[in-house]
Amino acid sequence: MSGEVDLLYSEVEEELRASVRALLARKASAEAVLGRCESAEPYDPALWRALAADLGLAGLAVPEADGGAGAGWREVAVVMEELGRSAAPVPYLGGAVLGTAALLAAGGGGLLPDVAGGRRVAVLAVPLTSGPGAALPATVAADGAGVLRGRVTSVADALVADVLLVPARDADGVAGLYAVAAGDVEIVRRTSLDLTRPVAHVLLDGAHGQLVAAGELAEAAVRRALLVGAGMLASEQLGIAEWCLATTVAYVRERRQFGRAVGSFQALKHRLADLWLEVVGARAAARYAAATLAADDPDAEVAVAVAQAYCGALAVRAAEECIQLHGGIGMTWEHPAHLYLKRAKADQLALGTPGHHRAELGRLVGVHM
Amino acid sequence: MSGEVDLLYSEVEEELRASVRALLARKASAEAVLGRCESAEPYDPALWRALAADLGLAGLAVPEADGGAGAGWREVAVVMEELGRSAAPVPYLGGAVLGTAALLAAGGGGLLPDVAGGRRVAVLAVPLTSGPGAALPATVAADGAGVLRGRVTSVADALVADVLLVPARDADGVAGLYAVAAGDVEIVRRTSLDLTRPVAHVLLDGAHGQLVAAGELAEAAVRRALLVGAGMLASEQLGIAEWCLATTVAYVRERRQFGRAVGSFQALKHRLADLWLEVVGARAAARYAAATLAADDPDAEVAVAVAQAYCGALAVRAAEECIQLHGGIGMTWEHPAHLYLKRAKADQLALGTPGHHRAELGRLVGVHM
Amino acid sequence: MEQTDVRERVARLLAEHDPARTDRLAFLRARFDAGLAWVHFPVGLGGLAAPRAHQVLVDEELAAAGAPDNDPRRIGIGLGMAAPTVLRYGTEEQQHRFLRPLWTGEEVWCQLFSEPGAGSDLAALATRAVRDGDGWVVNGQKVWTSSAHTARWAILVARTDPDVPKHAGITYFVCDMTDPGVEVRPLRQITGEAEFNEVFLTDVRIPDTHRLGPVGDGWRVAQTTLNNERVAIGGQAMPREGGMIGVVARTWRDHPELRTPDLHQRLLGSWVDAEVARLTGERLRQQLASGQPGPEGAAMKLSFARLAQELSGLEVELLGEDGLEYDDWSMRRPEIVDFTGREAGYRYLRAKGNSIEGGTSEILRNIIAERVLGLPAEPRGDKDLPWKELPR
Amino acid sequence: MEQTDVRERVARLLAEHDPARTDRLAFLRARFDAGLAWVHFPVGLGGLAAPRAHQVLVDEELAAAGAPDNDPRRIGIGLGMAAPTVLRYGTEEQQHRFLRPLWTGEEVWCQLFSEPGAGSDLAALATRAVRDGDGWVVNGQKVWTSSAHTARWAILVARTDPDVPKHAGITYFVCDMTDPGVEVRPLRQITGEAEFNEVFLTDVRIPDTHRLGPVGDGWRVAQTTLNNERVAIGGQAMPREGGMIGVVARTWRDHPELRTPDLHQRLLGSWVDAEVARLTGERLRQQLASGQPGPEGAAMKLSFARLAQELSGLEVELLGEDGLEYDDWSMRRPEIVDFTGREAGYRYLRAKGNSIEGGTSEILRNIIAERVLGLPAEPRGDKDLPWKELPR
Repeated sequence: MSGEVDLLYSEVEEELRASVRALLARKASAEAVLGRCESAEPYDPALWRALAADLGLAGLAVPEADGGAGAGWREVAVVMEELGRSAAPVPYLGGAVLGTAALLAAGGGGLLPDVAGGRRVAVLAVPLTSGPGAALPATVAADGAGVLRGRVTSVADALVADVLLVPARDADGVAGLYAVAAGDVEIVRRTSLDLTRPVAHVLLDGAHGQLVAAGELAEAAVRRALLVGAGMLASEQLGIAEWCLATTVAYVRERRQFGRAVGSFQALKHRLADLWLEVVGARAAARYAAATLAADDPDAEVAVAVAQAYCGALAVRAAEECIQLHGGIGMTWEHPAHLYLKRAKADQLALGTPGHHRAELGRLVGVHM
Repeated sequence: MSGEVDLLYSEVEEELRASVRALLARKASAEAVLGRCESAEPYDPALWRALAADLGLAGLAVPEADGGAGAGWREVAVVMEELGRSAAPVPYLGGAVLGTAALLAAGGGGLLPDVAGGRRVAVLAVPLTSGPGAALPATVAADGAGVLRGRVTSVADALVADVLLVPARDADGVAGLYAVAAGDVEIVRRTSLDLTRPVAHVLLDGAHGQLVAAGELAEAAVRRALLVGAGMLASEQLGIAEWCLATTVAYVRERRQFGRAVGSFQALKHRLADLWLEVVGARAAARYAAATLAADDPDAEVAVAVAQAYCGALAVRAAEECIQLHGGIGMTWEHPAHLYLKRAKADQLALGTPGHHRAELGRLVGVHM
Repeated sequence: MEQTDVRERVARLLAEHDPARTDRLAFLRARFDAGLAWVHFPVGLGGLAAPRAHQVLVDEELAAAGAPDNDPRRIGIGLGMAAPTVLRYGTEEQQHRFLRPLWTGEEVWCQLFSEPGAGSDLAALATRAVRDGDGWVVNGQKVWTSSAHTARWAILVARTDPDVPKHAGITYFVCDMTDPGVEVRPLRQITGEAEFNEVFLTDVRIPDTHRLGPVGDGWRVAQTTLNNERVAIGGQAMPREGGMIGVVARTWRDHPELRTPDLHQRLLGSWVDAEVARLTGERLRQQLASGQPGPEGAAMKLSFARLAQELSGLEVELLGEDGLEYDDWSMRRPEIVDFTGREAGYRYLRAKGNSIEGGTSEILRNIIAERVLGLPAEPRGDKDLPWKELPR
Repeated sequence: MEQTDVRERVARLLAEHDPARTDRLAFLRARFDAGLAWVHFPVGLGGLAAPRAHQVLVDEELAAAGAPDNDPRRIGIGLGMAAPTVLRYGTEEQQHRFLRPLWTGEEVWCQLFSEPGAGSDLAALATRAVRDGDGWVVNGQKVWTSSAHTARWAILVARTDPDVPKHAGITYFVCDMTDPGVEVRPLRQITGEAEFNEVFLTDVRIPDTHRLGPVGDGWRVAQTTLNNERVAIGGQAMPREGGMIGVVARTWRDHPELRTPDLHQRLLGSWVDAEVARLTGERLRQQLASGQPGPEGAAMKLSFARLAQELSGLEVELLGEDGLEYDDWSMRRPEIVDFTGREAGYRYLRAKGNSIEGGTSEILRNIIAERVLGLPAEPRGDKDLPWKELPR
C-alpha cells in the first residue's frame, strides 16, 4: 500500500503552489470573491484565464501530446488545495477535474487540446452529489442520431461551461458520454448554498450530442471521473481547513478580551491543537489519495474513500470552529469566514458524503454489517 | 408525556437518600470496597443486612401487604443512585430490582415477604447483557415436573442468591418462570471486569424448580423485570457519574501544577462544565424513567430507552474523564476511580447497550431506517 | 394573593373590556392597569405582587377568551431585559414613565451593550458618557443591536470614569433612540439577513433623569439585565420533538429515499439528546415552580445551541441535492427571528449564532465551571488596573 | 559514510562473528565495537557518524542473517532516553563507561523523573541533592518508574538549589540503583499489574563524576531526554490495520453474530481515523527521512491514545457477555508491556494510560498550541519565584 507512495510535496509542486497562491492573492482577495458572488456573473473570467491559460493549470493532468502540461493528479491536488484556501470562483472542479478526467478516460473526443489550453471549459454533467461507484445516471435519453432529451440536476460549474459532457442511455439502455455545446441546452441557475460554486440544472430538449465514448468505456469514464473528483476534492477540503485554522489562529492571537489575547485561554488552545491535529491527518490522507490516483494504484479506491470520509467532515468542522472562535464578527457577511463555511458544507455533500464513503470503505476493506 | 410527571426528588426521597448515604459512608468506604472485592467473599453480607433488612430497602417497591415498604420505583431509583455513588458490593440490582420486579409481575410465588424483608435474595437468572424486549432466553429446559436442565450465563449477583428465578421452556415451548434454591444449582464465579458486581454462570443439572408463573405471564414478568432493571440502572449510572464528577472537581481544586490549581486551567474547566451538563441531563432522564415506571405510564418504554442510551454512555465517559484528569494517580489500584470505571463499563453492557436502546427507541418513536 | 382572586380579576377585566369589541391597544392598557400584565410586578406597575406562577393562569384564560396579546416576541428585549432592570433600579418616576408603554408594545426597546472591542468582556466597553450640566453626552459605537431601527428606547452602558478599574467606571442609562446623534446601520449576517444593527452614537444627549442606578454602578445594574436574558432563554417548556429535532425527524419520515445507516445512527443519537434536553428543561421548570431555582439555565442554552447546530447540519446532509440550495440571499430586516423558519440552509447558518449570541458557549462554560462547580477563576491581570491603562 | 561502506561493515561483522556460533552477548559487543549499534553515534561509541537512515539497512541485514538483537523493548528507557542524553551531555569517560553495556542490555536503565507532586509540572520536583565532599546525598520520592526493579542505573533529576526559580535549581545525575538507600516498591495499576514502581531515595550517595551537565542545568539536560521520548513514541511505521484497529476488525470479521448498526458505524469511523493516523505516521517518517522533521510527533501520540481508547472501549461493547469478564487480576510485574496483548478488558484499561504516561494529552495540546501554532502561553506566576516560596 503506502510503502512506496510519496506523501510529501515535491519541489516542483511547491513552486506550483507558490505561483497559484501568488496569483490568487492578487486576483481573488476575500473582498473580490465576496463582491463577485453577489454579482450577476458569479465566476471570474479573468481569473480563470490567468489560471487556466496563462499558468496552464487547466491542462495539468493532460499529456503533452494532447496539449497539456503532462503533470498529473498530484499537481492538480496542489492547485485544489490553493483554490480551497481562497474559495476562488472558477470552474476548476467541474472542468479541469471532472470534465478532464472523464475525457482522459473516454479517449478525449478531440476536445482535450482546447480544454487543456483553457480555451474551452468542458464540464461533466452529473449531479454534484454523485458518489464514486454510483450507477451512471439515467435521466437523459439519447436517440440513434445523438439527439438528447432529459435533465441533469445540480451540476457544478455548468453556468460557465462551453461544453457539457452528458452521460445518457439510448433506447437499448446502452450508455454513452456525449459532448454537447452549452448553447444547445438550457442552463438554469439555482440559488446555491455555496456562493462561490453555484449549481445549475441542465435541461436538454433535443440538443445534439457528439458521442465521446459508448458502452462500458462511457461508464468507466464517468466512474473514473467521479473517483478522481472525489480524491481531488479532498485536497480542496484540506485547503479550506488550512485557511480556517490559520485565519482563526491569527485572529485569536490578536483579539483581546479580559486583558489577554483570547488565544492564550487554554480551552481555545486545546481546541485549535485538536484541529491542527486533524489538518495534519487530512494532509496525509489527501496526499495519499492524490498519489494513488496519479499512479493508477489499485489502492486508489480505498485511498479516496478514506480521504473523503475524513476531509469532508474536517473542512466543515474547521469552518464551524472558525466562525465560533471569531465570535460575532464571524457571523457577519463582511467577514469571509462564511464563504468557507458554505463551500465546506456543499463540499461535504459533493461527490459522496462522508457517510457514503465510509460505507464504500466498509465494502472495500471487508468491514461489513 | 412528561407534562404531568414529577421529575423532582420529594422530601421523603431526599430523606431516604440521606439515610442510605450515611450508611454507605460508614460501611462502604472506598478502602472497604476495594478490600472486599479482592477477598474470597466479594459481597458484604453485613452491609446487605443493614441495607436490606434494617433500612428496609429490599422491599421498597413491594406492597405493604406483601411485607414491603409500599413505596415504588422512584424510591428504588434513589437507592440505586446512592449505590452507584459508592460502588457498594451488594446484590441490589439482581435481587431487589430484577428479582423483585419479576416476582411482582409474576404474582409473587410466595417469595415476596421473605424477599422484601431482606431474609432471602431472589435473583433473576438472565444474562446481565439482556436488553428489554429481548425474547425469553431458551437455554434452560423444564420437564413436566419442574426439573430444570441447562445453563444461564453471566448472571449478576447470582453468587449470593438464595433463590434463582429461572426462565425456562417446557417441551412444548411454553415459557415458565421457576424458583430454584441456590443450593440445587452450580454457580460458577467468573473473573469479572466489574470487581464490585461479579457475574457467574448458573448450571442446572436436574434442579427442581417451583413454577412461579407460566406462559405469557412468565414472559411478561421477565420483560417487565428487564424494563424496570434497565430504568433503575440509569439511576445507578447517574450515581456513578455524579461521584466521578464530584471527585474530579475536588481533586483539580486541590492539585497544583505550574503554581496553580489545575482546576483553574480553562481546558479542564470547560471539560468539567460539559460533563456537568451531561450529568444534569442524565438526572432528568433517569428521573423520568423512574417516574414512568413507578406510575406504569405507557411512555415508560421510551423513557427507559432514552435514559439508558444517555446514562450508559455518560457513566463511562465520566469515569474515563475522572481517570484522565487525576493523571497518574487515577491509574493506580489504590485510588477508587477504577472501581467506578469498571462498574460503568460493565453497566454499559448491562440490560442493553446504548446502541441497543437507541435502536429500540427508533422503533418506538418511528425513526426507522 | 390567591389564585381565585386572580381569576376574579381576569373575569372583571373581560367583563369590562370585551376583547371582541375593544381596540387592541385599549385592551392591553386596561389589562396593564388591572395588574394582569405581569402579576409578580408591584401594584400600579402592571402587577399584583402575586406569585409569578399565577401568570400562566392569566395568560391561559385571556387567550381562551380571545384577548389580544402584546406580541411578546416583537418586544422581547423590553420585556425580558429592560423591564426587570427598570423595576429593580429605576426611580418611581422612571418606572411609571417606561413600564406601561413597554409592556403594551407602544414603545419598543433595544439593548446597547456589546461593542466591537467588548463582546464576551463587556466590562471593557469604550463608549464614553461625559457629564454636561444636568445631563450626559455620549460617544461610541455599539453592535449586535436587534430592533435598533424600530426601537424608541435603549438600555445603554457607557464608561463614565476611565481612571478606575473597568468594572467600576460604568454607568447605566436609558437612551432615546430618536436623538439625532443616534445612527443605526443594518449589520448583514451570513444568512443574508440583517437581524442586528450597528449603532453609532455621536454627541447623544441623555438627561441625568434617564440614568438607572448610581453613577459608576452600571456593571451591577447590567447583571440584572443579563441574568434575566439567560433565564428567558432557558425557561421555555417544549413538547417532545419540539424545535429542530421535530423538523429533521419530519424530513426523515417523509423521505425514506434519503435515509442512510450513517444518518440513522446520528439522528437517533440526536433524538436522545433532544429528548434529554427537553426533560432537563422540564425539570428546571418544575424546580422554578417549586421555588428551587437551579443553575441549569446555562445548561439549557448550551444544549440548545449544540443540538440546533448538529441537527441542522445533519438535515443539510440528509437532503442531498436540495441541501446544495438556498432559499434567498437577499438582505432583509426581519422583526422576529424563527430559528426553525425558512429552509434547511438558513437553519444551518442561523444556528451558528446560537452559541455566540447572548453569551458564547465558552463564557457559559466558564460560568458553570466557576459558579456551579466552584473551580478557581483564571488568573487575571485586568481587574484592578485603571481602564485607560489596559492593553487593547 | 556511504551505504556501501555500511553494508561492507555488516558483512565483515557477520563473517568474523557467525551469529549461529557466537554467544549472544559476545555478538552484541562485537556489533557495538564495529560501530553498527547505532550508526549515527560517533565512532568508538557504537556508531559510525553515519546518517541515521542507514540504521534500517543494518538492522534488516543483521536480522536476515539471524543475528540476535539487543531486545530493545526491554531496554527502551536506556536506548531512547538515557543514551541520547549521555551522548550529548556526558563526559568522554561517562560515555565510554555507560553506553556499551546500555546498548548490549547488560545494564538496564530506568528514569527517576516524576514525583507525586511533580508530574506534568516536572520542574516543581522536590527530591533534594545536597553537596557532600566529592559527591551528593539524595533524598526524595520518585514515581512511575518502569524497570526500576531490574535497573542497574537511573537517570535522575534532583533539586540542588531551592533558593532560585524552579527551572534553575535542578541538576541531572546518573544514580546507582544498587545503592542501599534506594528502595523500589511496585505500584499496582488498574489492570492489576505493576508495570511501574515507586522509588524511595534515602541518603543515596552519588559521586560528582556521575553528574550529567553543569550543576543547576538539569532542566536543559532533561529536555534532551524528554524530546527523545516523544520522538521514540511517534516514529514507528505501521502496516494498515496495525495496532488496536486490527484487533477489533478481526473480532468484527470473526463474529458476525455480534454486529450491530451502531457498532458498525463507529467501527467504520475508527477505521478511517486509524488509517489516517497511519498515513500521518508514514508521512512523518518520509519527512524525517528527507531531512524535514515536522512537529507531527506530538500529533501521533495524541492520535494513538485516542484511537486506542475508542477502539478498546468499542471492543468491550462488541463482545457483549465476554466483555463482562477479565482474564486475570493477579498482580504481576511484566518486563515488557504489549498494549494489544492479553484480552479486551485489559486492553481497555491499559489504554487509559496512553493519554497520561510520557506527557499527558493535555500537555501535548499545550505544546502544539504554543510551539506549532504560536499561541500565547498562559499567564504564569511560578516561573520567577524561588522554588522554596512556591505554594504547594
